[in-house]
Amino acid sequence: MKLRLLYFASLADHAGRAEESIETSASDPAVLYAEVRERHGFSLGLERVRVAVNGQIVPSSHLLNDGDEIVFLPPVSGG
Amino acid sequence: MKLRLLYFASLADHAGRAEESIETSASDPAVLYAEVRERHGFSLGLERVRVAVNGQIVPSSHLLNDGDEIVFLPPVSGG
Amino acid sequence: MSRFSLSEIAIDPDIEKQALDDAGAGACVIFEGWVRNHNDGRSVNHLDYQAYAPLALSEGEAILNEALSRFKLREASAVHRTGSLAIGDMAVWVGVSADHRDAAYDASRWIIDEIKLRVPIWKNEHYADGESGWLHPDNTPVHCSA
Amino acid sequence: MSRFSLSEIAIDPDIEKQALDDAGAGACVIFEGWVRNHNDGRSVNHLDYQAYAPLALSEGEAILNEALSRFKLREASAVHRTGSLAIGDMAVWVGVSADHRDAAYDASRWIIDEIKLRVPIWKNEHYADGESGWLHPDNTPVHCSA
Repeated sequence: MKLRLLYFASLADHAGRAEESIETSASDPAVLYAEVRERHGFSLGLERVRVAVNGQIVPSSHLLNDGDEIVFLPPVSGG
Repeated sequence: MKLRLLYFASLADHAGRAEESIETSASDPAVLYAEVRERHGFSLGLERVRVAVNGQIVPSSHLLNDGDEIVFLPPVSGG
Repeated sequence: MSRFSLSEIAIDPDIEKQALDDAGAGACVIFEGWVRNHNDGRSVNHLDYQAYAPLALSEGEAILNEALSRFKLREASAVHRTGSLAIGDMAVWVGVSADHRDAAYDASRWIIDEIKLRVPIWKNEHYADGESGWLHPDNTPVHCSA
Repeated sequence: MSRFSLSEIAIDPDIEKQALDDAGAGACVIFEGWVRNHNDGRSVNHLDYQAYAPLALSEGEAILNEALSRFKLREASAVHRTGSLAIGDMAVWVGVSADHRDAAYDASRWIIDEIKLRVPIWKNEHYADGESGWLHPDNTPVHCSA
């Protein structure tokens, strides 16, 4: 299936891009993160990121569907 | 000696005036307060008022001098 | 420069805030006291603040200087209205700036508490039923007549 | 009406404060986060805030609505900057109004803490030495490369 990923902050720096579309068989965000982490060399472990799918925070075991927009959120630093 | 008294809030209402000059032999604010309390019918006891002499908070045993400006401060309610 | 002032006219928070500017400050906490339309279950129309000005100014100044030594602040400033105020009017403005928000919140709260406790200012509430009365610090009425 | 917003341009605190008006409110507490010229011992030139906007807006809104149910408030409102900010610029504005100051202080502090914890916004500091870096929530740098 095809997914759209958005990257922010340090993950965007590491990926060298703010977004990408990928073809993957990853069934959930945990598997997907392992895949993109290896490709882009992210140093943050899965336990440090939150996952948003289509604008909602979800558990890393959330079932992914074709066309989903996924964001791995590094620790925030607003305020 | 001659003293000048300023009254605020409920004490001004009771005294029917904002200030007065009086001739007194009261040696300290405690004695003076008893004197004006009786004259004006103040309900507040000495333990409820603070005393200022010439713009400074002082103990009720402070020695009074001719020409002093005395204020008995009812509990405040600013803010 | 004095940090505490009394004002007979409407407080302008934008002007007051300029006293807090500091390039090292990351947090600013502002407290404003507004005239409420109710107190202690009664409907309030407007109110008057009366101050013993010389002592109010020196007590206010002492509170702000003590805050600057007690808390890790950059700046602290406050102004209190006197005279007649309508519902919604600002009665008091307290502003602090600090490197971090912990100190800013703690100092802001401490300053307004001390102002309410120590500064010789009295509030006279005028109620919708036509009565009026001076208030104690806990906002209960002074029952000074028998 | 939304209570939380993001702004790409300078925050105007006078406009934001209008959302807090309520004749029953006696206390207003405002928190402003300003860009400091230093962090963690380093000299800062300017910084950028990046937000994941759709989620930032819904998280911010959820925080303010939760504050209104947790604390006895009249109103609550907040806005966070995005984009490039200079020293002294306002990064975040949080305002609450309440009948009494206890609730106003408690809610204000709770809201800014939750914003810093939950809202997907990231700060990139540019230092005087030419380096830059994304920050963790505790303002320590992210060492993401080996």
